[in-house]
Parts: sequence; C-alpha cells; structure tokens
Amino acid sequence: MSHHTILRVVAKFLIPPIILYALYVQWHGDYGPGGGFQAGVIFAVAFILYALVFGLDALVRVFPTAVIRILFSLGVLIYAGTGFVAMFFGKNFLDYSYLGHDPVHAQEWGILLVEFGVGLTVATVMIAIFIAFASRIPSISDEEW
Amino acid sequence: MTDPNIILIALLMPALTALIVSRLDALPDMRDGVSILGALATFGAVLLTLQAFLEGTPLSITLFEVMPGLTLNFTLEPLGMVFATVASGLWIITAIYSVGYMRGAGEKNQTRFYICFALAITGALGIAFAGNLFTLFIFYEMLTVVTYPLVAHKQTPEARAGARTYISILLGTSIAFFLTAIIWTWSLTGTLEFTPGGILSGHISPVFTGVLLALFAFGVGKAALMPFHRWLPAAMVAPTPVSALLHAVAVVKAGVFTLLKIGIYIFGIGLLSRTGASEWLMWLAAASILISSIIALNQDNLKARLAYSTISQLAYVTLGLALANQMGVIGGALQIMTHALGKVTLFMAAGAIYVATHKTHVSELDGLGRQMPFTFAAFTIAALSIIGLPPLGGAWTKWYLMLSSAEAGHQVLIVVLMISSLLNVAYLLPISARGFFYPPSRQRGYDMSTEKLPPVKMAEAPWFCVVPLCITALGCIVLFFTIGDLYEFLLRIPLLPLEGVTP
Amino acid sequence: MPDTMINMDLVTGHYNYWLVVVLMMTGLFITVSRGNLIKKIVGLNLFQTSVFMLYISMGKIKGGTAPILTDDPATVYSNPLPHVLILTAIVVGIATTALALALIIRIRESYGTIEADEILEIEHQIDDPDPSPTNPANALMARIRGNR
Amino acid sequence: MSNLPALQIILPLMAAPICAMVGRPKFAWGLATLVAWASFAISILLFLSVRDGTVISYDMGGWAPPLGIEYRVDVLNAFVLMIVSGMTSFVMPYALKSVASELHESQHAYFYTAFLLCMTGLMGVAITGDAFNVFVFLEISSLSTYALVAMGAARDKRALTAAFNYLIMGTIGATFFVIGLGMMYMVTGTLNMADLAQKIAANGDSRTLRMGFSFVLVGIGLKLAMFPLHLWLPNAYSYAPSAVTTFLASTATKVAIYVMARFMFSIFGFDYDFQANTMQFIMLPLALVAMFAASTVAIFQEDLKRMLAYSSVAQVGYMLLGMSFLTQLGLTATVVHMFNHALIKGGLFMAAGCFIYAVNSSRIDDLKGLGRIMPWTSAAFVLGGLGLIGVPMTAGFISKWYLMQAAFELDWWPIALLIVASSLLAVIYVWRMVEVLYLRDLPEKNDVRAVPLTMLVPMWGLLLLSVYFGVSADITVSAASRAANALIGASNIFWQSGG
Repeated sequence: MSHHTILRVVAKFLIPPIILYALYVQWHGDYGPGGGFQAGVIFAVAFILYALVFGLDALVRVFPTAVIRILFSLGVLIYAGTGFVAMFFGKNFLDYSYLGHDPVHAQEWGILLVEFGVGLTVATVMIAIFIAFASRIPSISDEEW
Repeated sequence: MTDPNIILIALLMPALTALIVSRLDALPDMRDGVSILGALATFGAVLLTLQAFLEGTPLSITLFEVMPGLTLNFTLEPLGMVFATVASGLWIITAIYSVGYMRGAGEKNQTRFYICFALAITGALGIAFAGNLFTLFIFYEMLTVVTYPLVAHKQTPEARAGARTYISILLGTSIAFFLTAIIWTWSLTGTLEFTPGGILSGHISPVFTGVLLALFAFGVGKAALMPFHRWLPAAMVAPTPVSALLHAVAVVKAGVFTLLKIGIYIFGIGLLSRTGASEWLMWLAAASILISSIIALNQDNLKARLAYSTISQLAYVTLGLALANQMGVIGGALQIMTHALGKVTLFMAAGAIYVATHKTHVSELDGLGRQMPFTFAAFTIAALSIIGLPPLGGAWTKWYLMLSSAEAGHQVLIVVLMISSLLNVAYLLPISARGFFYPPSRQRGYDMSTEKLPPVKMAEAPWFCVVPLCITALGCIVLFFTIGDLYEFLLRIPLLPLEGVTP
Repeated sequence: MPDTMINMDLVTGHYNYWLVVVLMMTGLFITVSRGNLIKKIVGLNLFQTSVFMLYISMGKIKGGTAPILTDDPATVYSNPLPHVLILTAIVVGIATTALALALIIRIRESYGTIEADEILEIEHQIDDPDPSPTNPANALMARIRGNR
Repeated sequence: MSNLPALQIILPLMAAPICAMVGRPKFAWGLATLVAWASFAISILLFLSVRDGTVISYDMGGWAPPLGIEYRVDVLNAFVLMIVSGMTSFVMPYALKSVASELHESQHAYFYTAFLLCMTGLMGVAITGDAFNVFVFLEISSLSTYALVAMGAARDKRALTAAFNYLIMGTIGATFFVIGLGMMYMVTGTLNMADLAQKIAANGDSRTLRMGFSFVLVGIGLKLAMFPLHLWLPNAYSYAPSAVTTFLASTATKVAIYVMARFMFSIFGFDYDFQANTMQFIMLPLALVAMFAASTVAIFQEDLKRMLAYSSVAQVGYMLLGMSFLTQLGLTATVVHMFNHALIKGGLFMAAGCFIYAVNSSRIDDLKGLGRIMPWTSAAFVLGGLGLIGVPMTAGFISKWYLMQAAFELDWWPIALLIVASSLLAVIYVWRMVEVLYLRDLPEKNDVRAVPLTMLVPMWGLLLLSVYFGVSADITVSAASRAANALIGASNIFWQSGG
C-alpha cells in the first residue's frame, strides 16, 4: 500500500484525534452521555484504521496479541474487582460508597473505575476480533473474486 | 437364634460367594469349591431362619427408608420360607451339578457364570424374604438383570437373540405393568407392606380390582402367564444348569411366588373371592395349562418341551391363587415345591444327556436309557411326579387343587386338571419310553417285540452330574410322605378375612 | 378493553409496532429461509435490531428529551431504562455476531463452503453410509426394505 | 456470610479473565477447579440457610429493588445453584485429562475461561431476581456454550456447524425471550420479578400479557430443547468436547427449566388461566410426544453421544410433563427429576467421554466388546443406563415414582401408563449398549488407552450418588417438595419476606 500516500497521511492525521475523542468519551461517562462501551469502540477504531492502512503486521508490532489478551482480561478484572473490594468494606457487591467520604462522590469514582475497566475490555476485544478475522489466511486468492 | 440379622446373612451369603468367586478366575478348582461351599453356607443360613421362624419369633428387619413409608424391609412369613428353602436347597444340588456340566461341556466364561448364578440366588432370596412390594420389586428386577448374562452365556447369535427376548419381555412387563400396579397401589392405599388380609380392601372398586389384578398378573412376567410366556422357551438357549435352577426354580418360581404373595397379602384372598375379580385369571390359567401342554407335545427339542411344560405347570400356581380359597393357596404353594423338585430333575437329566452324548432332541434319545440308566430312571420318577402319580410329591398338588376347584364350585377345572395330567403323560413318558425300550438306532420296519435289544455299555455323564439329579428324584418321593408336616406349615399362611367367608 | 393498561402517553400510535413487526418477520424469515450462513446472520441481526427498536420506541415519551439531568425541573425525559437494557442487548448482539462470523470462517475453512445444503451433504458423507448391524432397529428396517 | 449470593456469581466471573490472562493450561484448570469447589461450598451454605423457607434478597450495588437488580435466593434457586455448581465440581477433575486428549493445548486456557463464564451465566440465571438480568446471564452462558461446542471441532469438524445452528436457534430463542420481557414491561413498567408478580396479579389478564407469556414460553422452550424446538441439541451434544457435553446435559437444560418454572409460576402465578390452558393443551401433549419420539429416535442412533442426547430430549419431556400437571406433586417430580437426571446423564456422558478417550470414537460399532477391557467404564455405563430406565434403587426410579404418583393423583392413569411405556424405549437403547459392550467380541486389532483415574473417579462419584439418592431419596424429595411449595405459593410465600 506504499503508493496510497494520501491515505497514509490522512490516517496519520486522523488517528490522534480519534484516540483523544475516545478518551474524552471515556472520562466524561461518569456524569454525561458516554462511558466505556462507546469509548472503547472509538478507541479500537483508531487502531483498526491503523491496521487497515499500514497493515496488520504493523498493528501487531504496536499491540502484541499477548498484551491484548492480558488487557481484555484486566478490564473485566478492574470492573469486577472494584465491586469485589466493596465487600471488604462491608458493602454489597458494586456498592462503591467505600471509595469516598460522601456517597455521591464515591459513586462517581466508582463509576469512573468501572467504566475504565469496561472501556479497556471493549477496546481490546474489538481490536482482538479485528485481528482474529483479518489474520486468517484467505483460502480464496484475490484473483478469484 | 433370634437375631433378625440372620436374614441379612442368608441374603449376603450368595453375594459374598459371588465376590470370592470373582477373585478366583485363575483357580478353577478353588472357584468351584467356593461356589459349592457358598451354597451350603447359604442353605445353612436359610435353615437357621427357618428354625427361628418355626420357634415363632417374628423376624423383621428394615434396612433403610427410601422415601417416607417406602422401606427396604425383610420379613419372614410361611410362603417366603417355603420358597427360600427350596431355592437355597436346590442351589447346592445345582451348584454341584453345574461343576460337572460346565466342565463336561467345556463352556467358556465359567467365572462369570458362577458369579451371576450366585447373585441370582441373592435375588431369589430377596424376593422370598421381602417384607413389602417395593423390596420385592427391587429383587425381582435384580434377578432379571443378573440372569441375563446367564441366558446369553454362549454369546452366539441365537443366544443373544434368546437373551434379548428374555430381557425385553421380563423387564418390559415388569416396568410397564408391575411398576404401574405398584405405584397405583401406593397411591390408593399409601402403603406397600405385605399385610395379612391384604391392604386394598375398601380402597378400590370391584372393576378396578380386576384391572389392577391384570396389571399385576401380566406385570409379573416371570410367572409366564400366556401371552407373556415367550421368554421362557427363548431362555432355553442357556446352559442347562441355568435352565435347571433358574427356569425350574428361581426365576419362574419367583414369578408365581410373587403372584401368590400379591394375591394373599396385597389383595387379600377375601377381596378376590368376594369380588370375583380373579375369575378371568382362573380361566386364563386353565387355558395356559392346556395350550402350553399341547404345544409341548409338538416340541422335539427336549429343553423346549420341558420349557412349555413349565409354562403349563406354573399356571397351576396361578390357578390356585385365582381360585381364591385356602385349598387353592396351599395347592399353589405345594406346587412351587413339588414342581421345583420335579422339573429340576428333568432339566438336569436333559443336561446330563447333553454332556454325555451331545444330543438335544427327543427323537435322538432312542435307547439311551440303558446307556444312562440312572439318568433315565431319575427322569422317569420326576416325570411321574409332574404327572401327579402317587407316591410322588406331585400327586398332592393336584389333590389340593382339585379340592379347591370343588370348593369354589368350578367342577370344570377338575376336568381341566385331569386332561392336563393326560397331556403330561403324553409328552413326558414317551421320552422315558424311547430311552428304555427303543433300540439305539431304530430302522424303519424294525420289530420291537420280537428282536432282542442289543446290549449297551453304560456311559453316564460325570458323577457330578448324575448324583444331584438322583438326589432330587429321591426328593420327589420323600415329598409324598412328608406332606403332612408341610400342610401344617402352610396352614400358617394368614388368610385372615377368609375364615369368615368359607367354612 | 384490557389494552388500556398500556400507557397511551408512551405509545402515541401503533405505527411503530407495525414497523417493528414487519422488520422482525423479515429478519426471522431470512434467518430461516436462506441457506447461506452469512445471510442467516444478516437476518438474525435484522431480527435483533427490530427488537431493539421495539424497546426504544416503547420508552419514548412525546416531547421528552434525552434523559440527562438538567436544572429545569419541568423537563420531560424519555424513559431511560429501555435504553440501558438495549445497550446491554446490543453488546450481546455484537458478541453473537462476532462469534457467528468466526464460526462461519472456520466452517468455510474446513468445509470449503458456507451454503447450508452443501454442508449438509458433506456431513451425510461423513456419516457411515452403511447402517450398523448392531442396531436392532436398523436390522429391522433393512429387513423391511429387503422384503420390498 | 451476607455476601454469599454475590460471591456465588463473582468468583467464577473473576476467575474467568484470570484464566485467559495467565493462559497456562494447568493453572487455568487448577483455578477453575478451585473456583468450582468454592462455588459448590457457597451454594451448599446458601441452600442450608434457605432450607427452612426463608428468602435471601441481595441488592446489587446497594440499590434497592425494584429499581436496582436484586439477587434472590429461595429453596428452588438454591437447589438449582447446587446442581450447577455441584456438577461443575465433578466435571472439573474429569476435564483435566478429557480436555487434554480432545483439544489442542493452545485452546485449554480459553476452554476453562469459557467454561467458567458458562457456569457464571447459568448460576446467574438461577440466582437473579430481575427478569432482564435473566436474559443477560442466559446470553453469557449461551455465548460461552457456543464457543465450547465449537471447540469440539478438534475432534470432529461437524462441531462447527452444530455450534452455528445452536447459535442461530439460541439467539432466536433469546430474542423471543426479550420480546416477551418487553411486553411484560409494557404492561407493568417493571422488570423485577417480585414486582412483576405483584403488578400482574393486580392488573389482571390482558392480551399484551398473553403475548408476553407466549414469547417467553417459546423463547425458553428453545433454550431447554422443548420438543419440537430441540433440533439444535443432538448435534451440539454429540460433537462438543465430552466435558462440555457432560456439563451442558446436566445443567443447561435444567436451568432453562428452572427459568420456565419461575416465570410461569412465580411471575404469572399458579392460577393464571391462560397458562393453565397452555399447559394442558399444548405443553402436556408436546411433553408426551417428546418422551416417545425422542426415545424412538435414540434407538436408531449410531453414535453413543447422539443417542444420549436424544434421550435427554425425552427426559426434558418428563420434566415438562411434571410441570404441566400443575400440581404440587407434579412440580416436585419435575424438580426431583432435574436433580436426578443431572446426576445420571452427567455420569453417562462421562462414560461416553471415557470411551472416546480410550478408543477415540463414540460410534457404537467401535465400542464392541469393551466391557472386557474397560470394566469400570462399562459398568458405570450400565449403572447409569439402569438409572435412565428407572430401575429401582437408582435415582431415576424416584423421579418416575413421583411423576406417576402425580398422574395417579389426578386420576390420569393413561398418562401414567404412557410414562412407563416410554421408559421401555429407554430399555431398548440402553440394552443395545449393554449387548455391544459385553456380548460382542473385541475387534482383532484394538489400541485401547487406559482411562485415567481422574476421569473414572468423578464418573463413579456421580453414579454412586445417583444410587445413593435412589436409595435414600429423603433429602432430594423433601427439598424438591419445598421448592414446589415455594413456586406454588409464589405470591404469598416467595415474595413477601424480601421485596
């Protein structure tokens, strides 16, 4: 794809804002529309775009599959762990009021943490799905289309 | 000895024997010895229970409760004692006999054979001692399952097919009808205990009494009531000791014994005679007696002929129950004993003939009588007992059954019994006759009256085979003379409400 | 009339339900009738989407805004609960689709086709063509066929 | 102690990503096993604390129901939880060698991840008191199940199509379920089960409610392989790895039956006329047809696992039959059979797995004469088969006993006769296996691998338990009876002490 110069340049310009936007959606999620699901997908889009333009190998170099595997597990763990720790403070599962002195504030922190876990998992899982599909060796050669 | 655990000991003895036998695959002599010893020990234990019972100690043991009110319980009662004694006593004899037979005939898988054989005795004893219908059903099923490998023993396609018929009819009827009847009884009365006088009285309408009795009668497939008799001839593919013990004693007797027990302790003879619910069963039994005798006439295979004879003889017991009076019950119970002794002798004789000469068909037996005098003599005695001639045990059975028929006012049945005796003569005695009086290789147009029969060297089967069948043949004679005590004993069968009904 | 139990303010007319029903049946029909596995998945997605729309339209309140807290207490909100539920359902739907597509790729790799009828034919060939004689039922069937 | 309901779900939920993260087969197995056992312990504790009829309500995140999601444990829940976690505890040791022989090593960690997720989903379905939450957990378990079934492709590529078909059917079922929930939400404006029950009772019948009921019924019917919605089941069970088949056969359909019972009796109420009609005129005949048709088909199968799978469809028929009697006794029979069938079918599929381990085939023709060389596995199979038939002293007998009792209680004795008649079909297919195992000669060349103890012990454990519960049925029956009471008195017992 070396001759698609315009594409490469535009992509390189686009990727940082996409990631930034994803982060915005992510950290905004505790008190407005947004949150981990949406942010995660947007975040993943940046990487998928990168892979589409620069090739799968480039993506895997940036984001090794082992890392992806650890990260998507970690996301779930962050989510469940946040709730789990609550139990040690005598609260119910997912009751975040232990995180701060006043309950409202604590809930905000809790949601932030949980959403981070969700975002992490969604982003990495989307990338993982993309890699998994894209990395299959095609059994039909390009000419046959 | 009044410890009720003696029942358990008697029950576990054969199982223990099976366990030990299973470890002795490599030592055939030890294995066979243990098998016989186990039989002796079992018989001893049964005799101990019998003694305790005669002393009048009510023995009962409850192992555990499966569901509230549904227990695994063993209780001694007269009928069960008769069956237990017969089954365990004849086990000794067949155990000795099977050693001779299995070795003589060179069968494979002998260890499996002895294991299943012993387990079958556990099943039979469990049925005999069962204190409620549930326990009885468990051991009934167990008996079916453990005898299946015995029937299929030869593993030939015919053996497999026979065993398949065997298992499908026995399991099929027991699950489809017997179990339904049991659960029905349970939902009607809330109990399954064997209670003198029956438990159903007052819980069921006369019409349904008939239906329920039908479920039981056909459900107990081991009683070989027509039209569910096919398994019995099919099971004749088994080695002869199996046919002898299981299809003359344990399995078929378990069937009719179960029927008797159900009639006496679940329905109550009083209920049966009051409602007349068992009248159809009576006619069916009579039909069974005649039809299977006629079929037996046409069987050339010796064991098949004996099998059809068994079907006919089993129907005697059913008949005794269906007549629903005391004489009938006693006749039925006696038939369990006398027929067991008689038929086991016949089967063992058939086996001895097979071991000695590899002949299985009636038409091949010409002249063998002089070659095997003991076998054929025993065969003749047993045949006469089955026919019902004094001074042999079988005579009494017919006597009481005829008394019972008269008492019930069904004189036709006396005729049926007499015709049956004639048919017995017709299909059993020709075998002896062929053995003793026909020349070994009969040619066409040979004149029997003038020519002298050629001398024959005696060539009996191994003594392990011959001695047991002589003992049982003697037993047939002994039974005739000890009938008084037996009768007294059988009078103990509690038929409570009956005393008010009949004089 | 029992239908009055539905809050009529929530449902301004039934036209949305009709649309949903049409979409739903289209999706279900495609799923069931198409032999191509990908088309099946397309149908399945259509089917699921129609349900999402059913929920969302159910939660809509006439004149209601997005359910975000504002300082004005007079604001009418749409019912946020269906949105939350459907967000979850969408995630489930995506997971299902991804899994289904992954399966299709595997099927394509090992069968060389994604047409249901061709796959079925291949599977029939894998099964032993001659019925086993140990099965009494088969023996019976063979005998019946033989007699004819 | 008070956090037990949450722990029940969270433990496997958290263990699953750890398995995937670490990625080592042995570690994943160890963790999964530990978690399974811990879950089992928790569910036993839960069961003990609700056995007397109390209801535990647990608010997720401290949000009180009906707004928040609550976990709600009563006797029935706890019983189902015990089945699921208990079966997992038995399957886990079994899985070690079985999975090692059937799956490529790189898949092992993911296998246990999916397995734990599946367990989480099933237990979540059982424990939650929120109707939509049921859907979410149902899909968690279903999605992981599709993946697990597809992993069977390492042995037989047909696992892929089986998983795909299962996915299509399962998703349609789940979507139907959601549609039904939507209808119920329209009528009541709530999704909390307790609240739903009250609102439905207060509002009375309506066409929307009936639609909702029907959609839920069909949706769950697909998940539990209600005849004729069972078509996905035989293939999925046949080609999945043995450990998965064992697990699914003994838990997944049971949990689906639980959901159906919960919706029908706790939410719609025991005396909901429309439901009563549906039960008697649709469910009852379908259950009877399932018992006969599926058993008959099972007789014709050439593959052991497929045969058992069809038998499962028939057994589901028994459970639905018990439900459609609409009596306390009938429900007791259903719950008892859920438990007993889990034990028996679990053991039988384990035996099938052992055969696969030994001769790498589950075709019945390839198992000829194995009774001689694999005495333990074969004997176990026979024992399980007897249980399936319902021979006395096995757990299957107890189920049958209660089912027939229920039929006799209503004076429906023709149905009682049909019940026994259908178990005769079981005799045929079980006996066919007995014959193949014991009365056929071993083929000349055979390379039979010895089955390891880790597979034999769990299998025998299950089957001996099935015998134990056939001999002393007091525990199961009294628990089931209480569970049935809880369902029947849904509106007055189940919901009062909590929400």
